[in-house]
Amino acid sequence: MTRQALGLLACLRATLLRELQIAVSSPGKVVNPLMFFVIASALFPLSGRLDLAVLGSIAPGILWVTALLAVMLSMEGLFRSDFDDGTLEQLLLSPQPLYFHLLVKVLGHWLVTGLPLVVIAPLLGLLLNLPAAGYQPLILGLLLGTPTLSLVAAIGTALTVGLARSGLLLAVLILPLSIPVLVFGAGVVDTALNGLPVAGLFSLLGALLLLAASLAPLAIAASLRISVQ
Amino acid sequence: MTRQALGLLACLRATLLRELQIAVSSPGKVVNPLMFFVIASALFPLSGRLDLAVLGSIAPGILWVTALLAVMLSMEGLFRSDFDDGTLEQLLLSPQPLYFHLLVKVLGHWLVTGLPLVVIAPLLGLLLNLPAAGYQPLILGLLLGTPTLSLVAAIGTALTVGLARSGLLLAVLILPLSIPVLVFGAGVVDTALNGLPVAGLFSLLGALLLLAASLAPLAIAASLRISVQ
Amino acid sequence: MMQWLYKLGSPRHFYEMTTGFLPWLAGATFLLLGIGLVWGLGFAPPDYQMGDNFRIIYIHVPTATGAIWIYAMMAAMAAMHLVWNLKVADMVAKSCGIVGTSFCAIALFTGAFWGKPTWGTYWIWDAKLTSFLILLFVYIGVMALRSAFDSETSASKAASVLTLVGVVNLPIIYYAAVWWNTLHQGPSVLGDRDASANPPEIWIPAFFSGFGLIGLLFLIVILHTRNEILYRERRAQWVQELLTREPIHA
Amino acid sequence: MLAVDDLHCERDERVLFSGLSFEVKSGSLLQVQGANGSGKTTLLRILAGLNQDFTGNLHWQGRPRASVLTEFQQSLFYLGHAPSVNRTLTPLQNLRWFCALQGYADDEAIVAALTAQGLAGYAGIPCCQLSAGQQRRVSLARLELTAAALWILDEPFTALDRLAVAALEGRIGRHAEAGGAVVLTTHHALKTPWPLSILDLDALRPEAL
Amino acid sequence: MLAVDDLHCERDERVLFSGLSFEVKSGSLLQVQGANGSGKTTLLRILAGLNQDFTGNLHWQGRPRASVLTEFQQSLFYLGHAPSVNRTLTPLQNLRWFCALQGYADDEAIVAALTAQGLAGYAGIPCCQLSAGQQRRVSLARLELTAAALWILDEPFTALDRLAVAALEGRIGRHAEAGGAVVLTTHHALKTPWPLSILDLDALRPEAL
Ligand code: HEM
Ligand SMILES: Nc1ncnc2c1ncn2[C@@H]1O[C@H](COP(=O)(O)OP(=O)(O)OP(=O)(O)O)[C@@H](O)[C@H]1O
Ligand SMILES: Nc1ncnc2c1ncn2[C@@H]1O[C@H](COP(=O)(O)OP(=O)(O)OP(=O)(O)O)[C@@H](O)[C@H]1O
Ligand SMILES: [Mg+2]
Ligand SMILES: [Mg+2]
Repeated sequence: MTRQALGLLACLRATLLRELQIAVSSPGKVVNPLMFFVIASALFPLSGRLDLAVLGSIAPGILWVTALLAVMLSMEGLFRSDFDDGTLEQLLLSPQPLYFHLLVKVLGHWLVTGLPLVVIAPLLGLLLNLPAAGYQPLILGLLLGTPTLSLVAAIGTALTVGLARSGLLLAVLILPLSIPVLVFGAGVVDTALNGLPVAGLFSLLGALLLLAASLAPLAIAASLRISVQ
Repeated sequence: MTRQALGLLACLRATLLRELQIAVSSPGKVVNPLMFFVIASALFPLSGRLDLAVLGSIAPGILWVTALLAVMLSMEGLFRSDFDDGTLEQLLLSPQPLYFHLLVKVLGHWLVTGLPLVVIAPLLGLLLNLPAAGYQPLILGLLLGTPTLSLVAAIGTALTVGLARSGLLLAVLILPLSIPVLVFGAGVVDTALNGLPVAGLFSLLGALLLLAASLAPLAIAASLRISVQ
Repeated sequence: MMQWLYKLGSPRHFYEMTTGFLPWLAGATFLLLGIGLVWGLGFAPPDYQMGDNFRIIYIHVPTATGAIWIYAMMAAMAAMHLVWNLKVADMVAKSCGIVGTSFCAIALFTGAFWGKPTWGTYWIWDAKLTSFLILLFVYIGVMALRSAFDSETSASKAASVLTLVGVVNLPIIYYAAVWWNTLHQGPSVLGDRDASANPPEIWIPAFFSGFGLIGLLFLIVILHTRNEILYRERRAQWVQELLTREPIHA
Repeated sequence: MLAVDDLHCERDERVLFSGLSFEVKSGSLLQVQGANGSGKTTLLRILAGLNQDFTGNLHWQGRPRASVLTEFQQSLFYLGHAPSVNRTLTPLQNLRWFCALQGYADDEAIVAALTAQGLAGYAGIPCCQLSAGQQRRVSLARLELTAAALWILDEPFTALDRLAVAALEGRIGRHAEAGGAVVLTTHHALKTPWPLSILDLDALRPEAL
Repeated sequence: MLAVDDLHCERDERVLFSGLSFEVKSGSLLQVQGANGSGKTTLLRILAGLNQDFTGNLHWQGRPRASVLTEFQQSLFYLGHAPSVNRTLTPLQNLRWFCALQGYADDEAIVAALTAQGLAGYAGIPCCQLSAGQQRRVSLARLELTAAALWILDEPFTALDRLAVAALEGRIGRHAEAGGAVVLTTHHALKTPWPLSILDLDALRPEAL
């Protein structure tokens, strides 16, 4: 292959590919959030003798809160190595449209950390005795919600990437911002369990995702510029 | 003051003092775990429409799980700066008994991160509608349990201090090992709420603390030696 | 004793020693497994209570028991690695980790699929199942830690420490059983209490498959350890000679 | 190419430089000098556009840089203290992404550039298994892959052995000769075939006046 | 004092040194030399007891080191690549803890040592507000506060200016003169008034033979 001019889409694909390649070469990045999700949600039934019906009714909350924590903790590493090794500076200095590259970068990260959570969630639902009516809204809700969480968390990561030991600080910054997603996401499952219509809540989740996808990259870019300074 | 030989206790006091001075000069170390504790336990009532009685009955579990997570995340920084700036090597090379210095170091860290959690827990209990009978066992349980959690988490921190991006890995290592403390700690409150005697559970928590305090420093020392290698 | 340990601890000696009896072990294992599984899955009569579902026992029980014992073995190896710095012990421990995790997962899944028809639910938070789940988490923690290090030496030492710390946890988890009342089968089907309910046609194949799986366990551990030895000692003279002598089918 | 006018920068209430004006012309080679902490890195990052924390004017090809930012970035190659090499990826993967950021794909050129840096067999090995010097070479291979006219290099000779240093000195000289421009810092005495101008930050410092 | 016998160390399957035997005698000054990555730091850490990953024997005052570990540690001062200075604490607080690890408290001596390092007014300022060189000086002030006979110093001259380098060279010479022993690495040519022996790791390497 000789020199071949690439369009914007091809450039973005290169960024996505890079993110996936990095994930493949350090499997902990994929496995650890998943394990955290499983272990943390198993902590709740362990911490009290709940009867199964109660457990089932709080299952949506448990799953959503632990998914939120897993996404947040996994995001800690999104820009860290790029920051440490100087790649971030290259990205900021490149003539490419930063907005799209950041969006794609978060997408890539979500594919390897957020999507596996969505896939494994039904299994945890079984463990937590989630009633049958809850699975579909749980999966769809997580599918719409976790990318939003990733985007929001990415802002926090971008702000704290220059600081050592940022784990807890990130949580304190990000958790309050993530509450709407949590409320609607867990609310969808709750509502479905009560046999009420959920379409409205889904469209709210979708709207949040669109909002985050359109605005978060701007905030991320600004935060990165500050952190790299 | 001229040169003055110090006994072991005075040397240990110096280590404790150092830990406290560091905490005083970086207030985030004290405030962040506390904020995480508050925010994370507030996530649960937000994530579903639970009636108050149910909320009260799961409150012990929520408080204990979030306290566990807060302790774990706060421990991430215990040896990090010492590792980075070489102080850890000095500690390992000093002729002082490492066992006691490590114990005191964890104690100092617990005083600034774990103890505040215990102090604020009743307030969160109020928010989560914890019934009146639960407060005393909650506080006493956390008082006995959080130091154990700190000690266990310190082993994980010591093992991962040489690794970048250790937050989630730490969780995966530490959470399974912390489950007994969680089971007994939340069990104490549960049992008290059901009006049963709790003395046995308290002595189990105490036994775990003694076990951890006597064995964990050995594991921490071994882990640090490996990480510094 | 120490002499013997060091001899056994030499990777080369381990490799050569196992080369001899590997075929025997493999043969016995597959014979036992074959008899046990064919008999158990194909010919044993259905259980009077559980029907055909009970056939899962031929996999569930040996893998579950194996996963527990293999942790003990891994811990023993970890201790030997830390105390005497035996490299082979660590390689065996690593293999044990992989096999143990798989056994643990298999036992969990077979148990869960067994639970649905017998208890009406895949999962229940009772002491035995929970402690078994925690065992899986501990296994995974050890493997995650091992894979997080770049340097082989640090990885093996760190994993050994964590393995030993995990041991302290096991009896505690076990005693936690006191706090729940368990739904899970005690030592019943194979125990003599209701042997009357279970004719020899059921438990004899169980013995076959049980020992077969134990054999399989050792077989995998040894094979994996041999692989590990070849990889870690790939620069050593004897491995070079071995590789040039034997044709490799890569 | 790049004109700097009345640049003033302070950090933590210490003035690093003030009233600094100079121009980086096509075909010029500028070495920024100064003691540790005198502000060399800060100046280079201001020039590259990474640091916004200054007052003064920057013009690119006669127009304010802010108004032609994309054009400026297309003509800029910046190499910082860190190698900009991901440790888990291979040199080939790293450089492929770099090329994509430049808007093209050309594996042959990448392999050629790696070979020129003495990394012929290393294209497929994860960078964490390379020594520090080899990682720097992966980073320097990008000099062959960029069409940028202005190079800003912060201590590019770090971790290189003697042969590699000479090769890089030659490369920098050729770039200036071909009409490019190079701004760099280094603590060692540069030997290039091309005339070198020097900007000494210590001499410019207010206290020193 | 410290006798090294048949030391062998490999890292990542690369032999760094093998069959290395020497003795650090009282009153001797030993400089370990070698290219980047040749294993200087590794050797020093083995000598100090931080790195256990070797084969060979170490004797302290004629007895196996493992059997007299506490005694050995009482006589050892180790200075690594990092300054061992906590950034949020003040120099005084840092050094107080160091003294406590040695088993004594003596604020006057600490202030005197800081003054000798040219840090007279800085005892109460958090170390993160000190420059890199000043942080190294805080670290070096410990040389005045330890009674250790054996000093192991890994690149102690890093980030020091010319005056401080000369002062440290003098201090090292005086320590050896007073019957102590110093093992150190540095990339610059040492000028001490005391005879210096040199251990060149590059020359010892198997490939080089
Ligand atoms: C996910 C669910 C399950 C898990 C995690 C699980 C786990 C285990 C474990 C760890 C053992 C070994 C016990 C020991 O050696 O002390 C075991 C044995 C056994 N399990 Fe399960 N099990 C599950 C479901 C079931 C179900 C549904 C049944 C059938 C009703 C069952 C029947 C047995 C029997 C009969 C034994 C042998 C008991 C003995 O001889 O000790 N298990 N299981
Ligand atoms: N992140 C930062 N925040 C605040 N001040 C900083 C930061 N980085 C550097 N400084 C200060 O700015 C000054 C200039 O630093 P700079 O890195 O530009 O120096 P330099 O000339 O590149 O030094 P060196 O030769 O060590 O690379 C220093 O005195 C330092 O104290
Ligand atoms: N943490 C580590 N794990 C594995 N190998 C390492 C590690 N640190 C260093 N090495 C390897 O050990 C070798 C010796 O490293 P060492 O730090 O002792 O070199 P050095 O002589 O001190 O170099 P320098 O002059 O750069 O300080 C290097 O080739 C390096 O690849
Ligand atoms: Mg600089
Ligand atoms: Mg070194």
